[in-house]
Amino acid sequence: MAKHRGRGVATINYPIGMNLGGDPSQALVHSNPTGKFTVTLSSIDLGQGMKSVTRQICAETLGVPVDDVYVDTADSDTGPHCMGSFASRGTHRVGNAVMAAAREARAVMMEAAAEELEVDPGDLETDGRGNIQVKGAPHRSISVRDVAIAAQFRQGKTISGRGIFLVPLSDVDPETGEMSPATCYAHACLVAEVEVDDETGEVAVLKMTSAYEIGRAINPKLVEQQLVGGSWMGMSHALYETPEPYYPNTRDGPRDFNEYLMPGPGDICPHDIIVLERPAPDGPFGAKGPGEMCANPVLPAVANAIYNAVGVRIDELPITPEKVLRALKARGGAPGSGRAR
Amino acid sequence: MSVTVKTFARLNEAASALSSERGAQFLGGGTLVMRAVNEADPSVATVIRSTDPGLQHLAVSSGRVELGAGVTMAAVLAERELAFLHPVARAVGGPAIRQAATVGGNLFAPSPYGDFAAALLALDATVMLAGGFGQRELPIEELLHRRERGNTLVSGVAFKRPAADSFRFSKVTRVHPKGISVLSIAAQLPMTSGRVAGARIAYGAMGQTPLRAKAAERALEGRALDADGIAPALAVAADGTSPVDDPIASAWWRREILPVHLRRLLLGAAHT
Amino acid sequence: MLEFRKDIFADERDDNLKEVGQPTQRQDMLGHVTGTSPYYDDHRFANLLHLKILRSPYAHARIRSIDDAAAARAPGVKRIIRAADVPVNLNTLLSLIQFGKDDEPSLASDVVRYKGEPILGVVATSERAALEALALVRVSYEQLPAVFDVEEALKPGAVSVNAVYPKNTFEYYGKYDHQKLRFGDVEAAFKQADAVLEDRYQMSPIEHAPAETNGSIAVPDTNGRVSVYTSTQALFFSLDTSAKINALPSNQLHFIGGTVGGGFGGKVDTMTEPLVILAARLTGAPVRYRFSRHEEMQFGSPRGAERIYIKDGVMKDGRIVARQVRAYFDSGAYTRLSSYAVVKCVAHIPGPYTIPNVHADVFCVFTNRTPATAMRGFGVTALDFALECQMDKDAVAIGMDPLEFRILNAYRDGDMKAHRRQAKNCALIECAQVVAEKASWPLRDEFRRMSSRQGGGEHRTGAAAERTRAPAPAVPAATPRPAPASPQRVSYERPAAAASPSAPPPTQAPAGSTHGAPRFSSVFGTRRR
Amino acid sequence: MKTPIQFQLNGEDVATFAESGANLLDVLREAVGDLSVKGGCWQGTCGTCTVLIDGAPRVSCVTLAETCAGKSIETAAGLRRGADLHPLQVAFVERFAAQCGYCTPGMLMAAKALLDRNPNPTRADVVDAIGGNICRCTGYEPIIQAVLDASRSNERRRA
Repeated sequence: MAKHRGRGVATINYPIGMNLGGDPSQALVHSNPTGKFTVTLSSIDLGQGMKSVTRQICAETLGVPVDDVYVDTADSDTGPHCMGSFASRGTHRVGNAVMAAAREARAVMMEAAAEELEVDPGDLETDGRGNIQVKGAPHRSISVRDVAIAAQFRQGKTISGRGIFLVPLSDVDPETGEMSPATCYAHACLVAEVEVDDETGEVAVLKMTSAYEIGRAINPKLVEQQLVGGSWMGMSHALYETPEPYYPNTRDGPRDFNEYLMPGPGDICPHDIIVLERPAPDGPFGAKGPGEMCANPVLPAVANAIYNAVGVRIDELPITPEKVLRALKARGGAPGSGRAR
Repeated sequence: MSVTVKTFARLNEAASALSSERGAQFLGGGTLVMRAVNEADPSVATVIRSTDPGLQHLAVSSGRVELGAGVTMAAVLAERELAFLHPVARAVGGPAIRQAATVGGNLFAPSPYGDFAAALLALDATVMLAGGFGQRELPIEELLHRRERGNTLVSGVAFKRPAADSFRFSKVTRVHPKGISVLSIAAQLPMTSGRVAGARIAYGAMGQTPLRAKAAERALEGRALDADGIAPALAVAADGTSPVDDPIASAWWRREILPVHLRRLLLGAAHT
Repeated sequence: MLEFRKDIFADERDDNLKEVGQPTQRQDMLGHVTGTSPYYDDHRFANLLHLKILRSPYAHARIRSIDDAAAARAPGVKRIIRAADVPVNLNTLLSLIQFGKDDEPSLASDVVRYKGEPILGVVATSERAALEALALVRVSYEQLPAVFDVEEALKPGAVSVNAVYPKNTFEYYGKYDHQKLRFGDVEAAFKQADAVLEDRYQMSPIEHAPAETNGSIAVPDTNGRVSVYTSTQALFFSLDTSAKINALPSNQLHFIGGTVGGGFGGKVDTMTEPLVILAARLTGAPVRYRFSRHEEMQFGSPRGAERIYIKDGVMKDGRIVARQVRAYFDSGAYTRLSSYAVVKCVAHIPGPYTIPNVHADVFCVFTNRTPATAMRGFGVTALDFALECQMDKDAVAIGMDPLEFRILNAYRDGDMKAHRRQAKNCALIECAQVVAEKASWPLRDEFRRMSSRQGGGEHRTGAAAERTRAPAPAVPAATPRPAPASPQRVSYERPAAAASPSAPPPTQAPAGSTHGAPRFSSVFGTRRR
Repeated sequence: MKTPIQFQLNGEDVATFAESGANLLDVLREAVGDLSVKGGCWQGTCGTCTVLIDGAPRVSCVTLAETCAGKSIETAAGLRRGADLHPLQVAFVERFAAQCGYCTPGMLMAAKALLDRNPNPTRADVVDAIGGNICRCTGYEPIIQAVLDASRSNERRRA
């Protein structure tokens, strides 16, 4: 038996938000009478962290601690319209809408504070710890709590804001395909190292090294969740998954998790990830969206690594051991060893 | 209507109920029958179960092993004397499934399930049947041959304890640690003066039921377990098998890799 | 496991932030680890009824007759739901943004077009009672020939899958059977290329397999409204689709969701809400419609299969001078979102590279299989697989390191893309450089020095400058540089001779193009150029 | 036909009625109201509904409810001691070992079954212990790390 190692690489980019735009999201932000804020959305958190990312964006924009913000998602009676959680649009589209709403709320908050401190709103700043102070004179400050009480009970102001973010819809030229698909793109490069068993066609992914450029990591732990989980899904797409194992023939479709193949906890590999941040001009604090693109570079990187290991090209997904073995037999076995790289 | 569940203190009562009731199924660990019940499978109108302590019977002597049909994979793993079967029991599902999956149930698990049954086939197990008219025994081959006919209630299995290090098992899966079989191979390889004497080799997922590799057994007789010695056996490894395409693997791939994994098993490079 | 390279692009960032950039704990984590996060099925209602669906056993058949009398009399059955009960029994998801024609019934009445297509529903006091009643329904089918291969489906005389699109292709701009991309002149460039490589790529369908299957619960509310607890990924998408199919004003529906057990694109299609709302209104009781795992795997829409042909023209010096793509999206029996994926795919061609001549034709094709939908990386995942495998083959063909080959062709700020917009905010090269460093993948100095910024650094300056005279599809010239010593390394000189005299593409869309996109904008008003 | 059934749930006596042939998952959720147990397949193939019965991990969707009469059942709802999180819950939080959170209760119970039996597991032990539990979000690594962390915190407490 011979096992061959090889490395493969892929570089990709990914458009943020619905192609062509035209996918709005709205947000509402308001303070309760004691200076704690609620963000109201109809957006969905399906694990990607919508609630957490918008919470941090709102806190940063308002200038208050993240603990003073709570995000309420997905009630159509209270949350304003959002196109939905797909197309890596959550952080960029919803984040921008929340930012706009938070800016509007912050303006009212600063006015109310200015009235209490008898200064011009322009002379005030937030300290991020729940206080508003005069620039250069931090001893002249008032807590957000007292501002909210004053606004509600004395000034009759509502510390609240509305926000919408819309990338206007692009036209498409039917003859040339001229269009504006997206306003920003995330980027990635991934190197996969595999081991191929030339007697069975079985492929093991031994290591992944990647870099993802995502504009701005609003929360590095949530970014890590997406990139680690997403690269696992990429490995799964590359080597295991399909509900139609004999496509285009529809027979023998899996009906359960024993028959639908995905890598188990015993099939995963170490993965070194580097994150780059080149802020998107129209992203919230420059953020793009890591959610969808992270699986994409794994598929071709694994395919190219298999070629590097045993010299066969598998151009059909998933790259099952059967396909590898058939290709190896067709070319009369694997070369001596994987090309050094 | 909801299914009827009938519980019997004694297995032979359960056996007669099983043979008399229409659409009755015996509940082992539940991994097969409860799934069918959840899916409202019309072939399961009545679920028969028994609290007979004999189902949990587990006896290991120097010469003989007896396992009640209700003994779970977890129970096998908990028995140090059955270390040679641990790789087999561990190959059945995750820990939670092993707590449920039984020796008896595995005998009826449709391909590609039934890795433990393949091991029992290699061990030349005798199957005890419970019936209204008391116990009957039959060779495991016979049970596997007629199991589709249903209404058979197994009370337990017994087999000669294999000589030390003479039993080997290998399961090929796509998913680790828990995956169902591409194929599995169980082999009992008694050696006399460095030569194989009376090998029994069984495959899982290479046919409708676990089956013997009779050609390979014959080819191994009197041979040493080295590259040259096993070559004739590998050449006929797939004889008599009838693997099918399923969501896990194609018949072609199963046939292609069977000799490879048989070689690795015979040369001692088994992986489970 | 995760490291940041804050030094790169630092000059473009203000890192003086308090909350953004912090590894703050997820707001929902406590709920997750205590098992108290409220998924749609964690809401409890007295006397909950259960909806189960009869599905077609055939990929293509005419329904002769349906006899559900026995099912209606079965124990626990409260209501049979037939196609005739569905107020608006034809819809397409993107009708919300006026893209495409209504082509999919909620319940099939005359013809079934894929194995598993819903035909009839049973509402009963338990899931089991509903399933047992379904087993009593007798349907008489006349089996019809079916087509499963995208290219077979496009041949003359092929079986017609979907009556709304009889030619088996989605209709773009009211007249085209596919989406085009035309930039420069690929044929001229192929003639001059040192190497031309063509290959075929195929991705099978992929199931989202979320831990929680699709489902929803509809509860008749006071004052005639219906509250819907749902696993949807797009609350208003599902609300408006359900309102349309049930012919209800949207404010009669109250959708509650937002905590979902995984989606990955598989919970956008609104597969359960319209019928569960109908069931609740017809019975006046709360009703749950929860996909079984088997339904989720085989009959809930997957990421559709794609077949992609790529033809590349490459110069010995490493430049890709032409890329032609022909791709077929297997939409299954109905459109759902594949029509949109096709446009997104075209927008992604030729990948993150600057290629002066690009030509693409991408088809959304109907076949007799489960309708496809969006999934993580939608419209791009399979294309990236094909493009990046092709890039590897190109590099091998001209004896160049595959990573250096990518860096050389990578798009830089200011480059003109095939869809006629200037590239900006690029970072592909930097990603490649840091990975090469981390994985000890040897890169020569000039490639380590290259940059995504305007000009792209080093010898790309001339190239990028040339390119920015938009639109300039002709192969750009580069500042000549001496060939490196290494024999198997190729020269990066760009002889002017390599410039292809291809016709510049129009900078504007034909005046008054009044199809397709305008239909979008009639809803959304403003348009971008 | 409903049959009465009694068992202990997270230390409390529970008496309820189970539909004949009902699985434990449906009884816990629909009859008893313990919603911390999630259902993923009702086929015994995803491990999402894992609970402990007399200390052993079981897939509740293929466990006949009436076989649990008189037994002691543990679910994720019982992990917490008052306001204090179980060391496994703490470790899952610290490792960000949940995204959609749907498989998390089952993962926690599969992991608890391991640590109760083997306080100092190897990585391979952890991989085997969660081998029957499908997670579609995390790629498993954070979960494996969390379980290993929890075992170390066990050690700390014993020390």
